[in-house]
Amino acid sequence: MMLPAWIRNRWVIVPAILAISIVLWNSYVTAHNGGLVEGSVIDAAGRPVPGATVTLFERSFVAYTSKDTTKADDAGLFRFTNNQNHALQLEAASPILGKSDRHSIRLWFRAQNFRLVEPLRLAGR
Amino acid sequence: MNTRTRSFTPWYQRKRTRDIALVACFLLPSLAIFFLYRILPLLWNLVLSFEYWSPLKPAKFAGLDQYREIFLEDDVFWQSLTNSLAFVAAAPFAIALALGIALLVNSDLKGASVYRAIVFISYPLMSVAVGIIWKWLYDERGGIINYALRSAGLVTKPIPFLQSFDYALPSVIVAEVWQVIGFYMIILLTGLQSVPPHLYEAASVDGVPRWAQFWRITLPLLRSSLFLCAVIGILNSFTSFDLIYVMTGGGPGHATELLVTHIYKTGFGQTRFDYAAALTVVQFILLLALTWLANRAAGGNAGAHDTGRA
Amino acid sequence: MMDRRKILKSGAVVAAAAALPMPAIAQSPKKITFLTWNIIDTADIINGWIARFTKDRPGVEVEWQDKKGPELPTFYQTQLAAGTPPDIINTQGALGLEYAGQGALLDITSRLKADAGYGNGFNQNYLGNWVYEGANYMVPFYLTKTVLFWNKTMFQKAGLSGPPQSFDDIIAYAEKMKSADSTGFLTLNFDWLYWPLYAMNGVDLLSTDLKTTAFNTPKAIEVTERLAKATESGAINKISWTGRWVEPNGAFAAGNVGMLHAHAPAYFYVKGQGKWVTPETLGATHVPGSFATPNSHGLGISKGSKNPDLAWDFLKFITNEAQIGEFARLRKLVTGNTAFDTKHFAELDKSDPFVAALLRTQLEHTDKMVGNWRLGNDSRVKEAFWPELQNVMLGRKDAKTALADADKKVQRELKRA
Amino acid sequence: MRTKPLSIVLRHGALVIVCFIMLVPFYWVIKTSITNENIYAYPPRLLPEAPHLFNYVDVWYFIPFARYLLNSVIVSAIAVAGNVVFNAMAAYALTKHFVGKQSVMLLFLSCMLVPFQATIIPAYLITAKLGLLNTYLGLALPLMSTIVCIFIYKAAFEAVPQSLIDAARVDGLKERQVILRILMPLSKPAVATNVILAFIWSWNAFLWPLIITREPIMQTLPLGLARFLSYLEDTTGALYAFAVMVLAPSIFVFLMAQKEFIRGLTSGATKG
Repeated sequence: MMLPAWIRNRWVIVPAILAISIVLWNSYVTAHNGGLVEGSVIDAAGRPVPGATVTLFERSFVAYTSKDTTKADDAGLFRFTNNQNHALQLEAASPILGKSDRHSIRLWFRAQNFRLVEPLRLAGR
Repeated sequence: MNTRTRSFTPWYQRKRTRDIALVACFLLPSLAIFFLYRILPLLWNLVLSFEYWSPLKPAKFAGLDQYREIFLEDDVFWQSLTNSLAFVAAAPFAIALALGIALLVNSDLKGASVYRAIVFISYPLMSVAVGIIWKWLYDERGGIINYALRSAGLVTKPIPFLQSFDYALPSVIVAEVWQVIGFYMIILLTGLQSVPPHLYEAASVDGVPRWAQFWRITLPLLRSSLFLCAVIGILNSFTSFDLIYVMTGGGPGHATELLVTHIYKTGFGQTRFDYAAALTVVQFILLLALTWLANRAAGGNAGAHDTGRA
Repeated sequence: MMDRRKILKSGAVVAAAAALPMPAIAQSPKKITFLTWNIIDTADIINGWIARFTKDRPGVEVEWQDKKGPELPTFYQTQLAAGTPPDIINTQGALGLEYAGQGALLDITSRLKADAGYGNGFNQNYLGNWVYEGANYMVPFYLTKTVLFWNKTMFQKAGLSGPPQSFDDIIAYAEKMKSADSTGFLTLNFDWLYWPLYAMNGVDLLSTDLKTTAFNTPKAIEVTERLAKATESGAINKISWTGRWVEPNGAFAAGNVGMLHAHAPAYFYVKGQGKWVTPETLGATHVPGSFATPNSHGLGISKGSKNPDLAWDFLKFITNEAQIGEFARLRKLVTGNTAFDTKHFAELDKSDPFVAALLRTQLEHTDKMVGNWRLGNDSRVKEAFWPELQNVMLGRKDAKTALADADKKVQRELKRA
Repeated sequence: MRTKPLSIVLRHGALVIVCFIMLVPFYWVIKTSITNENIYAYPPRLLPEAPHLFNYVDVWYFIPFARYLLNSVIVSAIAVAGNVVFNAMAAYALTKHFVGKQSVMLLFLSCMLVPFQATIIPAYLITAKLGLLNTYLGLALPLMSTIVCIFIYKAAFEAVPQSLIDAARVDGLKERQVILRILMPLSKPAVATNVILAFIWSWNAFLWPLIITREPIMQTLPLGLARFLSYLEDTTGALYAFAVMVLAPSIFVFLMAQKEFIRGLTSGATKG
């Protein structure tokens, strides 16, 4: 079916595309901004480290300030549920195995649900 | 002008008064805006330039003292004047370059409109952003210009473009020309397209070589476009405040100080509004003279303004 | 060109223009404005202060404005001319004194005397920086003064054991450390930060009564020539005389400059840029003779403020330990509030000993502060002096004529004040 | 004109070089905005290393970008609307003949020469008197009429054949309708030129918004950029990401209305 002429005019098409993409993006954002950050902690040999304390750092303008800490469960998994920022750092530590290096995470929008792919490794430093 | 007959109806019914009333009310909004934001401030500056005044002290009459200080004691004024005139002197080169590009784009090349868009794309940009970009291009360590020069072996140590007394001004002029050249090209392009083609055919039939055609046909007919570019060039050179403010802040020393940045610094940096007002008046008169000169050079008529059907 | 009718018309307009200068915008009785200098990054802290301040003061409203360094004077002057200056203003360096000299700031000497406990809580030398013609105009917000940072690795490589003890040492050490792409010494140059180099040679800009110049002396010419020659030879990095903040600190952070003469905040910039910066590789100490130019931030009240008492109350509230402490801990600053600073340094001794030592230097030898003449037209004197000195340092003028020209110009500025 | 293949190749070559010079700055800014390398490292890498778009996310949250964008759009909309209406009216008046026409034109010309930076204090005082401080109208007012556009319109209106106007007047159209029905539709390119020029100058205004806005939420994009420049001077990609995000709307508007813009200038500036 032939669209009426004014629809094909670029002054209508381009703004329409823009509006649709904005709406789609915002709906995706609202569906995925629970503030969830999950991951796991392993030791140098790859075994999960239950009970390791994991600290979540949040970036204000310049410095990273620590926001929250949690404990890994028996399977070495940990979960934060109140992240409101878009630039984070994760650091795992346990009294015997020492600290892991700070793994920095960049999210696409604030409080985006995020699942850490490769686990935090306690290098015994 | 057409002749006006004398008629005996009361003044308010006469056609001429109704015309004037119509003209007045149509001119009113624009005139009001210019009056409020250009004329009144200019007069405010004029009045202030004859007084000593700072925001909290009452004004005292100062006669020509401010002007005496500008011309006799203020060497930053002379430096910024020469810098501004250097900007103006750069305008003809930019216009010539733009004419070259316009001639290239004007021909029946396939992608002409793409080239035209690319060259023009830099004009609508924010000069604050252009300043940041060019300040970064000129950077000694991370800038691409120094990198290109060094890898081409033209130079051993990086040139501190924006920090050296002799390179700073040319560098800023190049950045300003980079932004404005698209606009000149468009104006000249439209001038070229309004030259009637039959003139070229007649000339080529008579065996007139191409460069002669350009010299005798194209150039004379481009006079009004060239005048418009010249006026815009003069205005730009005196008002490219943002570019200087972001790129060099007038530094090093006063090497890239323009009249307008000097006015801004004395006015707000040193809280001397009376002195800045006097500088403004001097700049206004200078601009008036320059435009009048450009107008004379472009053959008397006000170029793009007064060729109505009168 | 201007025909008769046009001149008549513009004459009428001039009368209108003169009647226009002072429009008054009615400020609601209980509202004050707080104008700060480029600290937008601490927005949540400052909004916290305002919330706490207005919580137990019903009907009071605080409008917070933050402007970038170069734009704050523009905004403040325009507000001043319009008769609606912000009630509290935070300025850097000598700008506060300029506004005091202009009659824009409120004299708070009586308020300080009435509340002696508050006034004496501050470091008196820093408080003295904002005394103009015997009257106090500002209280310290956060304080800095110049120190000498030195690149320990470069010092060891050049066989130098410790920081320079005299001006000759500075020049000699710089000569020793210079090489193809490294330089020995670099200083910041805005707001008289380079002046300790002259002070340690007994040269002062003005006489003690600030009425006449005192820098056109053979000693000053000799010092200027030595600095210019060292810049020529590459011992002193040329950016000292052309850069402002990013260029000099960036150059030192690149790791090939022996010494950096700057005020304490430069450390955080250099640490952010330079991966090599650790307590073992970077030292911070006083310049020879412990002279230093302060570049502190002060808080003052505009004389045109409609609620001076409320403004003074807010001023005391934010410089109180509970509020200023948050700000100082986040940005690791010296507040001049002696009680808080000692506590803050003790905390830092554990978390960041280097910063603790660095911040302590800001409160040592505060009696030897230079480059802080109490001038009402500081920026004009600076505009008259600095370009001439820059010409010498960049080899465009010899020291003798440059200082003579500068002398003439500075005299004129002093006469005009 | 017979065009030899060699001259075509030469012309294309020259134009490619010119376009390369015009596009290098854009490439360089975009490249820096998508990497996190230390911008002071020498030699600078020509190709972006480990590119990522997170700098744009940082910019969106550090400075209230959405709010600044909204402010800029509203101010530009008011300025463009004002421009189109006022300039057309003024230009139409100038096509008429009246006693003071020459001096009015001179007045307009001299207004062009008044440097805006020098008129800040009086302009601020006037806006304060009008009570428009910190308002969108106050931000847009000085930009609501531009002289170049008035003359572009004047030329476009004079290009319309007089017979058409007389015919319309015979049909009993009042002045306003003459403009709306006849003159404006015929000089659509001039309108496009006016829209683009007004948009460019109002979108890029930097000093005026700095003075007139009191609250940070009322600021426009250039102020956000200048603020960013001062605060995080040394950030690697973030500043340049902001610069790219600020440039995009101007380029977008130009590319959208490019055809009309060029035609507007053709019929306008030069013939007049």
